Order: sequence, then structure tokens, then C-alpha cells
Amino acid sequence: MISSLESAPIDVLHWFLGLLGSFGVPAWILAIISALIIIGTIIGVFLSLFALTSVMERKILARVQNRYGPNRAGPFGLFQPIADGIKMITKEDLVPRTADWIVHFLAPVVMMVPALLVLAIIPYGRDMVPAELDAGILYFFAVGAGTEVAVFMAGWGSNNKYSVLGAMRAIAQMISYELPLVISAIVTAMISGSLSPSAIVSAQGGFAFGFVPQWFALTPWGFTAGLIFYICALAESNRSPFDLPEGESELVAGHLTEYSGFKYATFFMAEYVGMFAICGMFVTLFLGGWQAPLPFLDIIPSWCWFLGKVCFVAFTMIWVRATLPRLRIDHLLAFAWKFLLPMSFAAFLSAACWHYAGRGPLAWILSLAIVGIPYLLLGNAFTNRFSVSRRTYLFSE
Amino acid sequence: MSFLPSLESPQTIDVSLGPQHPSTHGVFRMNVTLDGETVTRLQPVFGYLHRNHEKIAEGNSWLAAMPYTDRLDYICPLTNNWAYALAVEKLAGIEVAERAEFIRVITAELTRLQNHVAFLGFVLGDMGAWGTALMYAFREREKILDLFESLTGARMMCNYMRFGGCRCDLPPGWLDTTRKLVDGFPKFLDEMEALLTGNEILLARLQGVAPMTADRAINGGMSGPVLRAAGVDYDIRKVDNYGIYNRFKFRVPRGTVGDCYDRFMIRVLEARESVGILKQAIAVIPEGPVVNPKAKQRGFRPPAGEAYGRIEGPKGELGFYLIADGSDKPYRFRIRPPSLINLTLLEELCVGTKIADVMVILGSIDIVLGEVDR
Amino acid sequence: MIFPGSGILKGLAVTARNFAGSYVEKDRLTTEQYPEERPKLPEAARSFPFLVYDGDNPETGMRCVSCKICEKECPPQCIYIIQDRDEAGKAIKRPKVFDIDISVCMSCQICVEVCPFESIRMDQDYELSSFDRFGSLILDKPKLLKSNSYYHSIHPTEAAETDGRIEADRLKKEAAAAAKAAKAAAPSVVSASSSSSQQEGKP
Amino acid sequence: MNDVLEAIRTALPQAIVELVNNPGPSAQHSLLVGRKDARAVAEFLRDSLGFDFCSNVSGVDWPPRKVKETVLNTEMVDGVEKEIKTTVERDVPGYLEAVYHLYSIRNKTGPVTLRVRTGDRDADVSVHSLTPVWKSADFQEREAFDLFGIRFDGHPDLRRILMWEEFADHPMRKDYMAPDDFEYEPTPHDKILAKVKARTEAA
Repeated sequence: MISSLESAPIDVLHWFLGLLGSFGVPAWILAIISALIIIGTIIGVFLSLFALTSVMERKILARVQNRYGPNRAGPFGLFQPIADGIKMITKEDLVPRTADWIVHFLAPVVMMVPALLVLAIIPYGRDMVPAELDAGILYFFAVGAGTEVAVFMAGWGSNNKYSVLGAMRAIAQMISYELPLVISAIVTAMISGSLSPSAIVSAQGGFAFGFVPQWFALTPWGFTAGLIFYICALAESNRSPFDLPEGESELVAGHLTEYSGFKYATFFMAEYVGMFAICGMFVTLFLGGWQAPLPFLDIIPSWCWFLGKVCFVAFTMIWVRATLPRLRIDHLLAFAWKFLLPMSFAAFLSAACWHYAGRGPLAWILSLAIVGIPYLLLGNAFTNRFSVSRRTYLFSE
Repeated sequence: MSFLPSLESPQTIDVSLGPQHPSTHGVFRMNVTLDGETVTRLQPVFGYLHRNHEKIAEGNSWLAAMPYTDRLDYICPLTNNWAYALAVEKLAGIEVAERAEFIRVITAELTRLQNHVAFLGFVLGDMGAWGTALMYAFREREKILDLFESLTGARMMCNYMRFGGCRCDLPPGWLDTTRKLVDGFPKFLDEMEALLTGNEILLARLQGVAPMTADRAINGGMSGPVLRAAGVDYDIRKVDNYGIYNRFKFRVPRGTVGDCYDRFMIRVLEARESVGILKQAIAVIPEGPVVNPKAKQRGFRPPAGEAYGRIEGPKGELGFYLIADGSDKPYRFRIRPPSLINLTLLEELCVGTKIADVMVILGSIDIVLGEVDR
Repeated sequence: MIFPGSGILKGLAVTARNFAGSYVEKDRLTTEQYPEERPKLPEAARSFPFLVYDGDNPETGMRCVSCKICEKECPPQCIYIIQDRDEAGKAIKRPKVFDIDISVCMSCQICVEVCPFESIRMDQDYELSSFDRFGSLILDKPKLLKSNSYYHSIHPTEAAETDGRIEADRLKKEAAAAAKAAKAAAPSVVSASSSSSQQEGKP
Repeated sequence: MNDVLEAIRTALPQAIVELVNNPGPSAQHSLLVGRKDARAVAEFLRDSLGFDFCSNVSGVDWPPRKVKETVLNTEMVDGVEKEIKTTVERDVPGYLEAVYHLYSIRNKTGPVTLRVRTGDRDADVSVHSLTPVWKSADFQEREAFDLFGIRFDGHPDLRRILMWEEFADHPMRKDYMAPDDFEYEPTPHDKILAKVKARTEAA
């Protein structure tokens, strides 16, 4: 039973394909059908996850802010996404008269495509990778960069000043954060010796002392690289505190100002799917992918672990969003280039030391020092650079 | 892309921030010229909420102007009431009942508390913190508004002060509820400070942004927390000793740099001082009538003359300049709106900063459009 | 600052505490779930004015004598009164038309304060929204008139005080009338009873 | 106030400055400064006497009026007028007035009230702007210009502030008549309303 639950999705697929095969369907059609089923399942899972998250995000934000959140549509407000969807679809689709309507129309599509494409290489469970690419990570970042074009298309095509400002910000931000994002991901590839996500996940298998999982996030270099990856993931998916392109309080809605109705919903959906993809990548690279955190928890199927971890990371993103104010554009860029980039190099070095110092206590000390010292130095220099200081105030009686 | 060329140069774009904009605190509008993200010119445009309050008041009786003052700075109606009542009392030489003076101090300091905590929330909203701080602030403000409702009958449009006193006495148990709230308030301020004042992003966003020297602040007519943040020790509660403020011990905080962070922190510190004043006032409030029985409300005709009365409102110096000609209507009714005059230096403060800072600077000045446009 | 990022972590701790606290502590969640939960209004709460009548008949028990002081004092001038006249065209102390435009009214309570006949009072009904901008927001006399017992149910303390004042007034008037009656001859009894008839019918 | 007046008179002997008595209980007397001397007096007040804070600038409109007795008159001309006990009607020409309330933040004193009068309120409405002296007068002088029509010469940016640019009149003047249709604006709903009206009339 356990093994069947573990491989249940694959078993069902194989059973279905076998059934079709017994009717004499040629193999190449079977391959296409198989791919279509996998694609359909993934899109279905992620879109329903998106629907669930859009309501959970609002509920979590509300609870952080001591409110109830949506609780009118259906039990606990769970049908809220359906209501939202109906609202979005029935709204008028406005296109400004002076907009470049082709670009304006294409932007949400271009936004959606890479968000869905990158889902192909993520290992969702044991032996559950839709497309087993040897250079999966490379593919992920290469395709993921496509969203930048979409954001810029949206900003430029709208012919709105707020949109252009938002698009300019988005380009500056995404390109700056792409660099530390990739470098921090490369660190894991370096340790595990492969660019394939499945190989990276299996490199994190096993337990030290029998109960401590050997996830990369639990090593000094992996923690640093993971944190950098996480911060960059926030920035790449335009989430608070890096939501400058939308910049609600400054730029109204940034590149989305002139979008309404279903186009807006597509953007919204793409952003959430993109966020899940990058969360999935984060889980794959640093949190042991689909592996259970403790040996005896193996009884729960691996794909459940994967989804659970993704949801946890998404929850922390919502939590961060509820807490932090937005950065300013110059701080944002300085943070990327002057702090995150050097720190990701430090993580790089630290990982190298870890590898060559034998992954023992010495390696711990060395790699901790290599990331810790730059962190304190750089961090303090960085905060002083922006004259961040505690102040004393004078009182007069 | 076919923007109209900017007035300044082809390198810049003109953006009209407002009057419909998420964070201009109402229908304020700024015509901003941007060079990239940097502001090179900023021109405030007023009047979208103008209803000529002064003309309305000049056409009504002296008493009938009182409910209109609620609608000036609708976040803090009770201090507006007090400023008007104070000016009229100066004009006609009316004594204020002893108990009413205490009630005025208590309500005014409660108003200051709720204004300042709401301010913290609004500034964080302007910085894009998704309303978390705002909701915490409103959670506490709600309790103060409930107090106002049980005292005056309305949460925001209180219409409570009268010439020579207040409209009605405190309901039974009101002081106990207030004491409980005041005692719990520092805990809430601690929570707010833990959330906000150490946050590196917030510090980077506020510190060093738009500093103001003391001389410039005085010449520009800044008042209230904005003036004190610039390092000027000037609190009308201390200087004019209006009401009975000389009976309470409190300190006046002042900043050193005069930037957004100082303006932000001055509010937190002032809220803590207000808690102290409230505790003292609740402890010693005497019994007695709440309105001077000699003061006439209906058909009130002050002797001919003029008076300028001002108080330290939560947003700054709120003054009323009244001219009476002996009739039952004000001859001239002029409001000195702190929100409007504190915007005098807005352009100076904003030029050279980023567009995101404009919202923070505007937020740190703390305006309410009801008062700016009147 | 020794440990960069500590302020952010502290902030995250505060929000986490609030997130968990909102499920546990009742006073963190201040929202009222409106149509199901209704706020308990304090006695002083006010919405829009209404007219008090004594007894059961709104027309005869009306306290309003159409003195038009409220009309004159109303800051936004939302009260409109026409005095009633008998067949002979003589003015009688009763309004024929008494309209309050509550789309203009700003709930300031000044009409209540200036009314010398304890007739106009503030209601607490806040569910007044309607689809008709002009018709249903102008309250006419039948809509405005509400019984003294209703007044007692929304503002018990204030209503009791008002009744006490009216009672004292009546007693004073009766005493004056009695003194007058004692001073003069018999026929003045009739006028004494008629003068007090306006304030009859208190619960 | 008298010592301020003395100080001005000693320092600026050629300036026209006179004390305007305030008969009311507030006893806030004011200084009436000649139009040409306002700037010099203001600079002297700021630099030498320390009145560094211009709190309030307000316009006042005094339309032409007939003065018979001292009863209805205000404090502006009282000091002079009271002595003449004749019942002859006298025309006082109308003028506009800009009133400045000054405080000293350095010395914590004030207020000193400065009044500057224009000539005829229709033809000759300019006074010197004090914005170069106190920046805080900027918006307030614009407001006085907008609502009263006082022209402030030397103001850096004298435009309407509250009313829109195309607006012609000055609404705070005493003789301003508000148009009675200012809330009406034609909307698409007018057609619907007309249709509804036609239908109800037909029925």
C-alpha cells in the first residue's frame, strides 16, 4: 500500500497507457498522450494550488493583520477564487486607445508561458520528473528570464507613465537579482557535481547520525546560498518587499496599471505559478527536494513532502510580505550588487572549502568563517553606507 | 510610445500624482517632473476637496460652526472643536468650567494618541508594508473611537466642545475604561516599535531622507511634530499654557536631523508623553459642572472684536482667527490649517529625492485633505 | 548595529505572534461580522433626528410646537417646517409639514440641544440605505414621529431626565395655575387643565 | 504691543504704523502698517525683534459701509470714531485687508498682529507680499488672493490655490453671490430620468 501510494500517480499513468496500448494504439501516440497527461496534471495541480494560495494568502495576511480575511464565499471563504475568477472574466477588458495593442495583448501570454515551462524540470517526487534534463538548472534560469521581457512589454505597451516606470524598475531589478540567484544555485550544482535537479536532490539524501537530514540548507554555505536564493526569488517573482515594479503606493500598479479583466488575471496567475516554480526550485536545491525530513516519515509519499515544502516556503513568503515595507530602487540595486553578489561569492568559496576540507568539523568551521565574516563586515558596511543608526532624542521639560 | 514632451527637457517626464492615487492621502495632487526616478520639480495642486468652510461658517451662527470643525481634520475632531471653542472663549472672554478643562485635556490627548498611531500605520502604508502596521494601529484606534462614541455619540464627527465647556458629562464608567486603555497603551507602542523602529528597510527608507534645518522649518511655518523634529523646542501646550496644561508634567521631544525618521520617531515619543498626561489627568479630574452656566450657546453674540486662538493639534498649530461684529454670525472665520502650511516646504524637501521618497515625505508630514482644502 | 538583519527578524517575530495570537486572543480580532453580529451601541450614540410624541397618537401627542428654532439653528439647513393652521387660518402650535433631509443632515445634534420643548431627539437606527436617492432619504412627519417609549428604549438615562424635566415643568405650571386660581375666581380651572394637556401621556 | 510699536517707530521713523485697538475681551491689538512699508516693517520684525514665525495670514473683506454710530462698528476705526458723536452718516470706503499673525519661536512670545490694507477693493487691490520674508505666507497669501482677490506684489507664484484657474470671482468677499446651480451637472442619467418621468406621467 505504502509503495503504491508513493508511486500512485506513475502507476495510474502506466495503467492507463497500458490500457490504451492493449487497444493497439501506436507507441508514438502513446508517448504524446503520456506527455499531455503529465502536462495536464502539472498545470491542473499548480493552477488549483494557485487558486488555493490566492485565498490562503489573503487569509494569512488578514490573520497577521488581526482580521478575518475572506470568509463569505463558501465554507471559510474557500470559494473565493471562483468568485474572483468570475469577476475577473466578466470584467471589461480595457485597452487604452494609445496603447500598442499587440504588445499589450501579448504581454500576459508571454508572462504565462515561461512560468509554465519551467515546471517541466522540477522533480516532484521520487522518479517523478516530467522532463529529465541533464542541464535542468540551466534550462530553468534560461526560460525563467523570459518573464522580464513580458513585464517590459506590459509596461511599454500600455503607454502609461506609471507602467513605463514600473517596467524600467522591473528590468533593473530582475537583471540585478538574476546574478546572485544563479550563482547561489550554482553552488549546489558544484557540490553535487551535476546540473540535473534530480541529481541535486539525491545528493541531499541520507541522514547524518541517523536523523539529521543532509539538506544543503543545513550547512553554512548552503544556508547562506539558500538565503540569497530565497531573497532573489522574492525579487524575481516581484513579491514584497521587492514589489517595486508594481509599487502600489508609488506607481499605482506599475506595469499592471492598464490591465483589467482576464489579462490582469493572467498576469496574476503567472506571477503565482512563477512563484511556485521558484519555490519548487528552492526546495529542490536547498531543502532536499522530495525527501522526508526524518527517516521514519518516509511512509508519507515523496510528492506530498515536496508539495508540503513548497507550501511552507510560500507561507514564509506571505509572512515576509506581511511584515516588511518596500525597498527603494537605489537601495534595492545596491543591495543586489554590493551585498548579495559578494555574499554569493563567499558562499561559493565556502562550499569549495567544505568540499576540500572533508565535510567534517574542520569544514564546518572553515566554511562558517568564510560566510560569517563577510556577512558581518559587509552587512555593517552596508547599513552604515545608508547611515542607518539608532538615534537619541532630546527632551525639554 | 508617444508621451507629450515634458515641460522641462526631453529627458524628463511629467507625472501627475493624484488626485486619484493610492497614497496621496485623499485627493491631493502633485505634478512631478521625473528624471528617471529622481524628482526634479514638484508642484502641489490643491482644492479638490475645497468646500469653502470659512464661507459656510460666516453664514451660520457661532454654534453652528462647531460641527463643521469636526470635518476639517477628520482624524482628530476633538482638538478641532477645542481650537474653535478656545478662540471663541478668547473672543468673548468666557471662563471654562474646571471639569470641562480636564475633559478637554483627556479627549485631546486621546485624539493625539489615535492620530499618532494612525500616522505610523499610514507612513508604513506609504512605504508599501501592506497595511500590517496600519491594521495594528487601527486596532488600537478603534478602542479610542469607541470611547469617543460612548462619550460624544459619534466616532469621528464628535461635535463635543461648547463655549465655556463641553456638551455633556462623562458617562458612568468611562474613566475606568479610559484608564484601562491608557495603561495598556505603552504595551502596544512597544509592539509597534518592535515591528518598525529597528527594521533595517524602514531605517534606510526614512533616515537621511529630506532633512530640514530648524531655521528653514521656522521660516517655512512648520508646526507641531514636523517643527519639533527639526530640533525646535516649541510646543504650544508649553508656550501658551492654554487649558490647564501647566498642571501636568510632560516632556517635549525634539529631533536632531529633521529627516523623515525624526518626524516618525517624534510621533512615537509624543504618544508616550500623551499617555503620561492622560494618567495624570484621569487621576485628578474633579467633579462639577461641565459647562460654564453663564456661557450662552444658542443665540450667542460675542462683543465686537477679534481673537486668534491656537492649540497644539496633533498635526501642528491649529488656529482660529475670528472677527466678531456683535451679530450672531462670525464676521470673519479663518482657520490656520496646519496640514496645508506644513506642505509649504514640500517641494524643497522632495526635489532631488526618488519618487518613492515623495510618498514617504508626504506621509511623514501627516496631512489630512479635509484640512488642507477645507 | 552588530548583527545586520536583526531588526527584520524582530519584526517577523511580531507578525508571527500576531498571526498566532489572532486565533487565540479574542481582543486582537476587533472586526465585527456585521450582518450577523451587531455592535451594542452606547447610549450616547446618534444617527439622525426624530420627533418624540407622548401617548399613543402621534398627531395629538406631538411635543413639537413648530417654533422653528431647530430649522433656524440647523447648520446644514436640512430641516423644513410649515406651521399648521386651523380652518380660520389661525396658526396652531403644531407643524403641518416637518421634513428632515437626512442626505444633508450631518448628525450634529444641535437641533436636539436647541429644542426648548424636548421634542426632537437623536435616533440610533443606522440601517437607512436605500436605492432611492431623493425619496426615501427625506423623512417626513409620519416617518419622524416616534413614541416616547421608543425614546426610552434607546436613550434610557436621557429620556428619564427629560421626563423629569417635563414633569417638573408641569408641576410648576400647575402650581402657578393653582395659585392663580386661588387668587382669582373659579373659571380659571379649565385653562389650567388645557395648558397641561400638551404634556400628558408619559409612561 | 506698544513696545513693538515703539521699536518700529524708532527704527523705521518714516514708516506709517499705527495701533489698532481691539475692543473685545481678547485685547489682541494689532498694528496697521502702510502698504509701502509692510516689507520693511516685516523684515525689521523678523530680524531685530525675533518674530521669526508667521503663523497665520488671512484676508478680510470690508465692503463700503455707512457709519452712523459706534454701535455696529468694529474695532478698526473705533478709536477715532468714538469721539465724534454726530449722527451724520459717513461713507467708509471699502478695502481688503491682509492680517498676519506673528510669533517668535526663539523668544516664545506673540502674537503680533500686522494688518495691511489695500485701497479700493475693486480697483486697487495690491499689497506687498511678505512671502520673501516668511516662506510660510506662501500658500496663505495665494489663498487670500484666490478667495479675496488681494494681489500680493512680489509673491513668487501667485496663482489660484483652492478654486480652479478658470474661476473668475472671489468667493470669500462679502458681496459674492453663490450661483444656485453649482451642484447641477448634466449626466447621462438625465436622459434616463427624463424617460422615467415621461413614463410616469403617461401612466
